[in-house]
Amino acid sequence: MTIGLTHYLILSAAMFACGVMCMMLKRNAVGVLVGIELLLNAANVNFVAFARYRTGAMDGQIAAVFVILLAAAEAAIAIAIFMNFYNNAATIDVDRGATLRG
Amino acid sequence: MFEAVMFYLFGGVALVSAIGCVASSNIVRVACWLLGALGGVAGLYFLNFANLLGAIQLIVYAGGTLLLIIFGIMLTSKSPWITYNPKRWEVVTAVCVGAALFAGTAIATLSAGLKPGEAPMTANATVKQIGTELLTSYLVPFEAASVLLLAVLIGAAYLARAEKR
Amino acid sequence: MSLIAQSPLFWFPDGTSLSNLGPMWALIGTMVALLLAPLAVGRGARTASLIALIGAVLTAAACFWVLPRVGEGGWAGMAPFDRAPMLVVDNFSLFFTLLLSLFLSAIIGLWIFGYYSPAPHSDMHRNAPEFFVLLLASALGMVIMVSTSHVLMILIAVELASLPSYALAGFDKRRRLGAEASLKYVLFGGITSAIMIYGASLLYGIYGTMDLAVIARGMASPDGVSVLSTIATFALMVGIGFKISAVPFHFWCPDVFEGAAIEVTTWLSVVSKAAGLGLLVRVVSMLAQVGIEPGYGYALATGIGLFATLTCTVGNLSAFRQTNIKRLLAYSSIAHAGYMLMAAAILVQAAPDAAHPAFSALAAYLVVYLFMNLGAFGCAAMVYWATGSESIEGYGNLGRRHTFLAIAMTICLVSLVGLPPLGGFAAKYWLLVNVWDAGMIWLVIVAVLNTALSLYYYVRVIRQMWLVEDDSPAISAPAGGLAIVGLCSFVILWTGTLAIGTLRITAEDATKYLYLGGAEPPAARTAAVSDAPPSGSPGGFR
Amino acid sequence: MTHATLPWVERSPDFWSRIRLQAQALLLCGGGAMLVVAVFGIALLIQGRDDGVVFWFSVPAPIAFGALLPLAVGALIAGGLIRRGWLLSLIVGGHFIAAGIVNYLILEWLKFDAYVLGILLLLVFPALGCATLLTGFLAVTFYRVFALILPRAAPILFFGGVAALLIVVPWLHALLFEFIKGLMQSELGRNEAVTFFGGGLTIAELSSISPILADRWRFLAYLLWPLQFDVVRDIVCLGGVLGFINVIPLFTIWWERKVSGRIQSRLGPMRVGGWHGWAQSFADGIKLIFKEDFVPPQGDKALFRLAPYLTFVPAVCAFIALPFATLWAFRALDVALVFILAMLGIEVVGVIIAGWASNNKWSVYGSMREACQMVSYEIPMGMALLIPVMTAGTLSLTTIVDDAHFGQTGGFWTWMVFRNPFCFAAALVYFVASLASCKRAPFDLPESESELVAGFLTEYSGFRWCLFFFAEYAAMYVVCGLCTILFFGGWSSPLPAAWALTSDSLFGRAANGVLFSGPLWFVLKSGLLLYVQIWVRWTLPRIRIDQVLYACIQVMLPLTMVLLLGNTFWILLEQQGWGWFTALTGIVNWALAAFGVIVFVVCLYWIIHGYVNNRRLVGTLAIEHLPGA
Repeated sequence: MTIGLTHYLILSAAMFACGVMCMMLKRNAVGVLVGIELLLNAANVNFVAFARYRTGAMDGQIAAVFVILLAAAEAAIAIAIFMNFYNNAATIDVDRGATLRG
Repeated sequence: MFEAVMFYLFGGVALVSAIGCVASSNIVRVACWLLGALGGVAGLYFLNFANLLGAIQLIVYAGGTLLLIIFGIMLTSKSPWITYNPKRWEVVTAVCVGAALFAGTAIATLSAGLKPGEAPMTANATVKQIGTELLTSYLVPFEAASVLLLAVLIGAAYLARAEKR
Repeated sequence: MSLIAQSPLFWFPDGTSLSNLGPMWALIGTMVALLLAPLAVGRGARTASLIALIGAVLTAAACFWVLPRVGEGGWAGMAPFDRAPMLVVDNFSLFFTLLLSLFLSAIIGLWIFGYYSPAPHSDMHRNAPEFFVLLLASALGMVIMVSTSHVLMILIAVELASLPSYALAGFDKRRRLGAEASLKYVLFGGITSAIMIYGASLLYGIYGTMDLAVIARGMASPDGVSVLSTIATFALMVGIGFKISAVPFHFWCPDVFEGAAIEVTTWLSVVSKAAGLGLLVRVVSMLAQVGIEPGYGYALATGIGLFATLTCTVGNLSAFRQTNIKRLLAYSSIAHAGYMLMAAAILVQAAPDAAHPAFSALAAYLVVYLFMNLGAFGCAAMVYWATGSESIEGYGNLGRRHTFLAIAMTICLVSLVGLPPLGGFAAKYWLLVNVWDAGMIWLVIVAVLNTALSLYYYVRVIRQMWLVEDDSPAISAPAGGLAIVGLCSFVILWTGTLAIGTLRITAEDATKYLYLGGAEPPAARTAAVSDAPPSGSPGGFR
Repeated sequence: MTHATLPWVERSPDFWSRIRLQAQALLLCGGGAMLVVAVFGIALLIQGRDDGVVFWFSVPAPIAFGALLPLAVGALIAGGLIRRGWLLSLIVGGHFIAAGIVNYLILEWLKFDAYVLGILLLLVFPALGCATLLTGFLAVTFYRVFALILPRAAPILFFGGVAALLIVVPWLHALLFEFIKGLMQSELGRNEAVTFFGGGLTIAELSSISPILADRWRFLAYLLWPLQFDVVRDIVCLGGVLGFINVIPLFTIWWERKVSGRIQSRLGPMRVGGWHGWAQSFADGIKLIFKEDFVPPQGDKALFRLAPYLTFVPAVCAFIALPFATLWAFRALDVALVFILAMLGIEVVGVIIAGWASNNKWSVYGSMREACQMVSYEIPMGMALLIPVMTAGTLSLTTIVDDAHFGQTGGFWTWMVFRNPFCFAAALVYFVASLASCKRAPFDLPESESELVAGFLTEYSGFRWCLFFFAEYAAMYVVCGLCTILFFGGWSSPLPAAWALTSDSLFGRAANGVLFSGPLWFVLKSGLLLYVQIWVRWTLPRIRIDQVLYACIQVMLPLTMVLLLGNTFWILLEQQGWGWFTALTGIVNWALAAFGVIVFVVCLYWIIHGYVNNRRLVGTLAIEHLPGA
């Protein structure tokens, strides 16, 4: 019953797979963004678990702090862009964004 | 023992919520499931001696980013039900890809045989330690991140600002 | 300063380190000036563009100022105490920074000429301070990309380069195409950077550090490479592949190029690739320098070679049926990314010493590519300002309507094909010779075949300009813009003929001393380090 | 509403007296039976141990009874003597069987002493049951007397009980848990974990510490034994937290209605419960629970049901990290402040989801406003809180109050709010921002009744509506508590802790706990701030949403930035240890403290003056003959 590094890595792999599936199955741009957030969380679980079990140093936690920051920044700009697109096209269905082709 | 219980609890919450994100077709529910996933992961941080990180996850991710996402959903939907039911072949493809990714990463992880390090962390990372690291070893990324935030602030504010037409 | 120094928990970089980051300070200072200027003198577009231009020129000047401080064979970094350097300033990074800042000045010049052209003003002109802040922020991100060897810094730099670019792509809020371009850009970018971050987390776990030099040493050690570390490396490469729009991470590229304003397109077409390649070269050469296991090295080289093949072939084939000049140039830039990736492929098998000729070949190629693309996009921009059209049809009989523009465009396009006696040929030839020497003959064959393929669609544009009858009226172009494209054409001609030697020497100089993590810090730095207390010492802060 | 829906209205007095007789009989019989069992238990206690008897009584007997009961009832039904009761007998029998199995597990698995278990089963529980049932019998018999006494005694009992709880529970906590913790750290507790939950003390070891525990009173050891587990402590504390969260809204809502009534020259609730309508909130709660449980048919039903919990649970979680006194915290996290802010932030998600799931235009408007307002005001709020954190150098809420060097225990002039001008300004900024973050007036845009028909609450009714209010008042208390801890000295009294009695006797410690620090002070100060929130709500008009956002982004945000910078430089100068600056700090400190005292005294004077001279309500609407007026 001892919880080790592997448990966390398997969990993070599962969350990673969920994030990828989420991105594949959603047509709403926000859904894709949620998939990205899941991926980043999976990465953060990795960082924290490695920091605890393997390096024993603070690096992993700090990297996770930065990843959270990057995620927030990315979400902010993405939501702004979605709103901009919505103002122009009245939808954020990714498939409708097909004016640009070729 | 306690740790195992808590791991399965928080990990289970995170995983079930992640699967919920994938499975629900309504985008608002997806956002709600994301809240569960974020909370579960925050719990895992608390379990892994990363108290400050867990609190940051809750305040920035769950309290800020998620709110932004919900806000975005509300502002970009004219009708309240923005649902999408994927077609069957899409579901099959996605599940196959997901399963392959999971299996691949998991097998690679298991076969890599990562051993615990010589000095695993045994105590909570205090706020002071993390602050010290941020202002010494990680000063440069810290400052670069501040520039990033400034740029994002300006970009997002500009794009989202209502234009007087 | 003395107040801060009294607290042992603070690390404050010494003056040498700080001044070595001159170009970055110039960029950040310009951003701040741009943000503060509206408070003092109002949101004038002219003021903003002037400030931005001065900032870009200052950045370039700062590169020359820092260059002698780095010194022979040295590097300078931002390394607190005894930790790995977060930022590395060496000849290589200064060379890229210089390229970037020159290009930045040219883009700002293009913006200014667009502002004074008869074409109607867009959001980009009305909101100049925001536009330039975003442009400079993405430039700063790219500068950091080429001057770091730390995984965390790479992540932040890639995001810093990308996020403002997403906003720039959709900067014109009333154009649906721009909005759509930025939507696609942000989604692709978000996905690839998330995968990259996941890969970074795995790399950190496997090798216990985020310093690339140590990771490379770890990979070189026995049993250092596992399936997991391969996955992690690949995931990290996904993010870089996105920046250089390597196939299959290129989907954003044509759409964004078409949807964004032409100044932004020009910016993204060159610097995004240049910075990505600079980063890739640094990563790959670090692996190469510590003597990676031959089998793995061979596999990695073949893998990158395959990506290069795929990239240039897909790019060229897709360019065939394009009717929009920006889209055509987008696919052309994908194809060129493929050629440049070949240099990265041979670097894996490079000699342990850093001064591999592939570095200089790549650097020379980038210089020439910068001028070719700037010239081609500049011509396209001027045609767009005059006619409001971006389609190839609009180039009918350009030779009569504006002879100088048509000549410049022809030179740039021929150089993009890679025909003698132009710079494009010289650079490509040199690159392919190196690939041949490294024994990857199949890559040379691929490159030559692709050059032949690409001839078709470039010639289509040239034919449209010179051979197609069109009675559209003559067009006018701003003199400054013409000066820029004229300069570009001249440089292309010059580097292809008289200045081949100069190009080569410059490129070799630029890449002679590359920080690979093995070198000791210069004496000045070591002295500064010894003064500072060690990290984590019990602090007296409150 | 017709009489048909209220059947009891038509019952005759005869019927009610019959019911009363039956109840009396049932209660008396039950109580008597329990009494007999308890007497049997006493006999067992006096007679000495007999494991066999206890075992037979606690394991086979209940199981056999549980198995036989349904059979017997079945036989009676088959014989036609009774018609119903089959299901009931199954349930009751199942309970008996389960009780037998649990007893067996307690005896075998936890290795409990059969004798002690017997005392528990045969003496303690029956005695408790007997007392309850006989009290019930007395209540039913003498209900006229109780009806006279209860309304007058109840408020005193209620508030006195709460106050007593706040003194007694910390004491019990300190005495029992600290005692056990001491044992755990001594030689005695250095064992391997003895059970699933950890813990290092066995019954035998516990019994060995005192001759009293070793012999006849050994069951005391069994009562002490569970206290060594963190889980038990957590459950006790969680019970306390939940109880407190239940009490806060009940009390505050009543208080708010009284205050608003007085401010508007009326009386507020006066009838329910007798004394100034003190039980009005209870009555409202009961009413709400029985209201129709409405879910909008076009809305997202699952999210509609989920939203109140998404709001309520974070508000409860905030109490996890909120300390009431030095040792009186559920978890003394080192990142308590960030955690509490995070919980206040997550609470908003529930509100937004509520507005969304209601499928109502006004609700969505309300939740959008909430999102805007929260996201904006979190920034000045967090930055204002950073100022005391910087001054103290820690995020841990207990350390901020209790630290020997920079804590706030040295009298009211050492409270953070009086430290320097920046802290003083930060306290004001924080208070305003906290009003906004709790969506309290004048920032109650999300639920503005006049324009949005209660905003996100429009579609809610009954228990779910109730939960939102619990969450809101809990959040109000949390922000006031944070303000108290960070700016107003937390649980320390205005007197310096150095003046505390040095005696270590029980009396001395009790006096110190009440006079110089303790949860009572904390609750008092937070309650005072809560009163200010209510006062502000009924004084200021609601402002527009654009004014709300303007105030945040263009006024408060720059202001907090200036304060943050100023405070930084103040601290840096303080660290230099220059004489003139120390003197300046002292002067500023005393000036601010004097100002605070003057404000407090003036307010007090106003209150007393108003109470003495202006007791009667004024104007044509005043009704002077109502009780309490």
